[in-house]
Amino acid sequence: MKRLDLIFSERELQAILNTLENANVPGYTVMKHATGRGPERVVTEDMEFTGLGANAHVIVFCEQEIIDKMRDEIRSVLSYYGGVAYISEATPL
Amino acid sequence: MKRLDLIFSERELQAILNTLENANVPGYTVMKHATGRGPERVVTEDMEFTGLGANAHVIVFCEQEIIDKMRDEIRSVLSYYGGVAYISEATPL
Amino acid sequence: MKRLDLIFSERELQAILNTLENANVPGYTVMKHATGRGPERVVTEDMEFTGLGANAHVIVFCEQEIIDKMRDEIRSVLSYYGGVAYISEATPL
Amino acid sequence: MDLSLLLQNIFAPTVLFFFIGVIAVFCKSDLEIPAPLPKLFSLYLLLAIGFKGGIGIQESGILNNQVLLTLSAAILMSLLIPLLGFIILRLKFNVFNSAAIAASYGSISAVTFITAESFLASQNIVADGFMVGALALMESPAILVGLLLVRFAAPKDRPGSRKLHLSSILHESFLNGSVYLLITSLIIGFLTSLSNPSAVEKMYPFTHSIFYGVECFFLLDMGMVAAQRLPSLKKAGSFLIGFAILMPIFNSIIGVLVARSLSLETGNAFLFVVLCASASYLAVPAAMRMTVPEARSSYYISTTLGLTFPFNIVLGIPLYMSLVNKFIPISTF
Amino acid sequence: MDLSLLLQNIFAPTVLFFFIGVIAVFCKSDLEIPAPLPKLFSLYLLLAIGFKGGIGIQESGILNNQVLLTLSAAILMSLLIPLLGFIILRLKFNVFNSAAIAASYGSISAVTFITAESFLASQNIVADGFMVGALALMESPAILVGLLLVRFAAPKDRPGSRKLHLSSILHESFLNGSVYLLITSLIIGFLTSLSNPSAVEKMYPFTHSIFYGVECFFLLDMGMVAAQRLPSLKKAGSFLIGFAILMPIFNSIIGVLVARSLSLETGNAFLFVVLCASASYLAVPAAMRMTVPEARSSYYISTTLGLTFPFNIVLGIPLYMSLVNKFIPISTF
Amino acid sequence: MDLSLLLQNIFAPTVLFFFIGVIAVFCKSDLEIPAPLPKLFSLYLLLAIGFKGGIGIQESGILNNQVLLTLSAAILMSLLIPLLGFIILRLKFNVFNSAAIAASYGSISAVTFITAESFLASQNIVADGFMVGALALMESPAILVGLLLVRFAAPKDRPGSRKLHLSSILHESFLNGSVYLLITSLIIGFLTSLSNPSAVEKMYPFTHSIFYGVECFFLLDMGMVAAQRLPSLKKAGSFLIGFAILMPIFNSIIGVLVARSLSLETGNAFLFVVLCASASYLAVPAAMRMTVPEARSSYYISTTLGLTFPFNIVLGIPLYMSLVNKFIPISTF
Ligand SMILES: Nc1ncnc2c1ncn2[C@@H]1O[C@H](COP(=O)(O)O)[C@@H](O)[C@H]1O
Ligand SMILES: Nc1ncnc2c1ncn2[C@@H]1O[C@H](COP(=O)(O)O)[C@@H](O)[C@H]1O
Ligand SMILES: Nc1ncnc2c1ncn2[C@@H]1O[C@H](COP(=O)(O)O)[C@@H](O)[C@H]1O
Ligand code: NA
Ligand code: NA
Ligand code: NA
Repeated sequence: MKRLDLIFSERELQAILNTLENANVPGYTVMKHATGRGPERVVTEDMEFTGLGANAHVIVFCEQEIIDKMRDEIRSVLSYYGGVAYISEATPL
Repeated sequence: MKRLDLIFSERELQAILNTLENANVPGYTVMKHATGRGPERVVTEDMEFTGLGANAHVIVFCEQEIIDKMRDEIRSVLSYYGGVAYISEATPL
Repeated sequence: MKRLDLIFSERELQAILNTLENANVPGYTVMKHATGRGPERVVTEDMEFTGLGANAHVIVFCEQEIIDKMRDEIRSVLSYYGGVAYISEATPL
Repeated sequence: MDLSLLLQNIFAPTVLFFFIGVIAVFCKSDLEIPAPLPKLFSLYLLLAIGFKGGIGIQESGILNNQVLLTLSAAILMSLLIPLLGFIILRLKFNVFNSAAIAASYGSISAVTFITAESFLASQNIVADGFMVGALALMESPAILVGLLLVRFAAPKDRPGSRKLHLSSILHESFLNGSVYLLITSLIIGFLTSLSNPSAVEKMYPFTHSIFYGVECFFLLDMGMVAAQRLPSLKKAGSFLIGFAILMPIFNSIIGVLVARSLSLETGNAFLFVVLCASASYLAVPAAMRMTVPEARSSYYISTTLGLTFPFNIVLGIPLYMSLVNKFIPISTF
Repeated sequence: MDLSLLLQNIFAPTVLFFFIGVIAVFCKSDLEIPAPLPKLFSLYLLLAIGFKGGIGIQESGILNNQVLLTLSAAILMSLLIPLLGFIILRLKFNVFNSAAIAASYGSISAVTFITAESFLASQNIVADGFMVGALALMESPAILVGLLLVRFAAPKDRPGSRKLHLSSILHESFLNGSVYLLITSLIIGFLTSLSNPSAVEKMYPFTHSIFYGVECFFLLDMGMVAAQRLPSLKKAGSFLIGFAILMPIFNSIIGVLVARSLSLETGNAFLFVVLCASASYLAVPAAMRMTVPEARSSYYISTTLGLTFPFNIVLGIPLYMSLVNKFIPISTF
Repeated sequence: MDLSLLLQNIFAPTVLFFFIGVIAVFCKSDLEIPAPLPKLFSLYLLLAIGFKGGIGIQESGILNNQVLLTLSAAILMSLLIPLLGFIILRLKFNVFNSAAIAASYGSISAVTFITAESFLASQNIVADGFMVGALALMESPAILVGLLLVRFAAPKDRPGSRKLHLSSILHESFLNGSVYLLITSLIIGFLTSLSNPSAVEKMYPFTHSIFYGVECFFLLDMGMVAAQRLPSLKKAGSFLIGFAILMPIFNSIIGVLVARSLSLETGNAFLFVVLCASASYLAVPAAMRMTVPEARSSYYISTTLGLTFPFNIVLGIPLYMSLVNKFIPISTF
């Protein structure tokens, strides 16, 4: 089993969730209000009330095949406003 | 060292924390207000003010033996309202 | 690629971020309002309005070398109020 | 239904703010009221309704016959409606879902009630303070019935861990956060009004003056929530969609008949009908999710929040007023 | 600038609270208003400004010549200013950054407007309710211009996925959360004032009475935000820092001339000038971040929030008042 | 203690809301006020107390002898009490814990103060506006003393990284978020009242009218927090539990004697005593956690929040009133 961590602008949450649904992930978890810095941009707390939105952190536990299916689409979404995606190993309890 | 990720209904937080305490985990971290979707249920933001509660994400860094001790109890709690539990490798800094 | 998870008192967030910046991490993500328990202390929700502050959870995806550079400084910051730091493997999507 | 009533209702700020919430979602505006701000409004409204209600009850002098009869009828309705609903829902759903949905319709929605109160005020019709008592008393019994239905009608093979003990049934019915806050605030309002009128005055700006504005703000949020709930309603199927509209109307008719037989005055009768017709999206869903995890929360929350609530706010209130006008003889003072 | 005006402005609670926010950051106090509380204030202010504005427009009777002229001039300014700004900014920045920053200065800041209104009230100068209409009308056109500039001036090799369709340009211009809430609240205020004056009264304590206090609270937060933004301004360079101060002054001068040529009265003229001089940190940045990801958000948000906003609040308002006093003949009633 | 005073205190809405918060936790109701909403109330209360206090000070004309004496006595008490507390606590605890707990009892609790003010108002006893000045002045010195105690009494082997520089001691004492907000709001209130009375009026609905209601809401939350803190108190042991009750009583007795020797009038004397008896759960704990990580935060926060605060709110206030009635001669005007 794999664990996929996606961190990106909250604005793209719907697009990412659609991608996940289309790939038939068994589930996902969303944590909003994350801030951070990437190679180019800084995302700070005041961006939330100014309407620019903070980041969302999405965790997906799923099989490698599902990740392979989504790879291109996720990458293309993340290429728009930025964001990162990392895979690690995970074993169900 | 292992990392245990537990994601489940906030309503069960106390039960899960009790389980962790009983197994003598060295510590844990709780993040509330997570939303998500599992195989059956969707958990959305409006469930918080309607009193249904969102999800909690609990992270525990501990030894494999402790996880083994807790496995059955955690599974039984998670079987009630649902939720997921995954283990991965982690090395202290 | 590595994933570094740092969990510590919100009060030290600036010090930790400075350390990360000095080590030239490619980016980081911050999630505030985490609570938890460590070997000695409990951090609960009411500590936020009493001004004691909750925990912050910082995730950094970066190379091992960068982690090696930061190790001592992070450890020294975490030794003040406590906190944990763990490394795991991660592959970019 | 009387068209002028409909228009008067629709042009109230409360309903207009509800609309702009709905429209914001339909137009994909990025307007957002992030959690936990809606919780703030919802807690405030419960506290203020309760406090105001407690004062109202104290002022109307509790123990006369009419009051006791009305309150008893209210409790009775909240026991009866879930039973009727359960029978209807069992045609299509399993015991768990049927009980959870039926309980929601037996209980009440405080925001529907206060929107109805504002409507009443705009019509210059008075109602008695003790009607908030009816509101408070109708929240819990439906939960009780729902959980008892699960307890006795659930399949024998329900795992032991999910056995509903009477104690946990009572706990969920009366100690649910929103039930608890409403009832205790009501008691505090009552006690304060009794023993400390100057404190009532000091609370006034908070509990009374800014109430209507906060209500509007909250309805803006409710509009967004309701609209976001709609897609998941489609999945629920046409039976449930029909139920979400017809059940309130059905309940309102029973309500009118009961109100008539109790010879309630126009204002009280109208609020009584609204209580019967409204469905819970706070206390009951929360209790059901705790104790009946087998029920799909999207069923009971999407119907009440996505359909019944908007229906009542927009069309139901003027409709029930028309019903009351038709069936309740105008009271002569 | 008139020193007494400056002092009177600085000793208003709004500005004082802004200062203590700034000082808190400079002194490294751990004072914090955690998310999403600032959002609550910001939503409240938009809703209340809109609602009050709608009442104001209704009360001033919409369709007279002066009103139409003023509103048209407002729209024109919000189309013109971004074009001028764009030309200036292109000296130093690429198309994306120039368009995004220019659009911010074409649009308006509602909080600057209400601080100006309070200042006006403290001077016992009246202004007309329809000026909130000007505020609402000036938010979107600048976004439109900014996005059209990107569409037509952007390098040919912009990837197709970032092509700006007219529909999404319009969507961002008019359905942006803060634009939407302001305009719809204005419409609700208008309709309510027209059809339901008693509801206006019921809203009054929420939308009017506590408004000034909430404004102060919000300015405390804005002070902290502005001060936190300052360091990133240094990175933006001296050209942008100069622009953030000189552009509002430049715009205010055009504004005064337009106001004079329209023979606006003192109060309206002053608010008109403030609108021209103020820059958006809500609607425009949000829209730009959605549609022009190539622009550096730290450029357009740090200038407006970290420099132009404080400048306007503290020095701009008395400066623009002096300008108006000098160039606008005192109206004789 | 006078039983009628106790009853009058307990039947105030503030105290009743505190109780229902406590009961909610004991009954395991799922009532919850999620973070960061309590922070909103706490920021609001500090801002409003400060602002009102500033007006009060301005109105009572600052520089007369009685005022200066009272304020000096207040500062003295907040220097003296932590020293006494430290000596007692050292019987059982190490330097770090003793200093942190002692500092908390030397400082004050603003919410205890305003509950006492409401109680006073319900007794129709007046107090002077400058007493809020005493409140503000008593917050910081105790922090100072606590940190100096750590600096000089801490074991020699404390790691260098934890050396307390005077600058950081002062920083924590005066720039702590809640100290800072209270003091700066007080200054703003003072300046506004002096230079801009119409602005005071515009603030009034926010800072004065809705204050009591927000206070009740906050006390509901405090009730829950206090009750949640109780279990961890058990771990702290009976010495600390005794200290949390007896220290305030002890301090109140010193307070009464000082008030008597200063010939304070009833109202002022009572508030002075309450300040002496109350313990900080905002400023001091936050400062101690920053600078003395060796101290167990659960010790100093659980005692003040879980025991001393409820004790003062419920029993302390009427008790201190009885003391004042007994020892302070009734003032003849
Ligand atoms: N190396 C990284 N480690 C952790 N989070 C990151 C990293 N790079 C970017 N992020 C997160 O992804 C968001 C978007 O990054 P960017 O693509 O640079 O705009 C940032 O705001 C961070 O929250
Ligand atoms: N495959 C998954 N990956 C990440 N989170 C999940 C997954 N499945 C379930 N969850 C989380 O666990 C919660 C409970 O899931 P469920 O057991 O389906 O009700 C969901 O709301 C998600 O937040
Ligand atoms: N073993 C652990 N697993 C997960 N989180 C931990 C662990 N130990 C400590 N923490 C987190 O780190 C914070 C600080 O811990 P401490 O150093 O004990 O004060 C705690 O409040 C937890 O949020
Ligand atoms: Na009902
Ligand atoms: Na402008
Ligand atoms: Na004290």
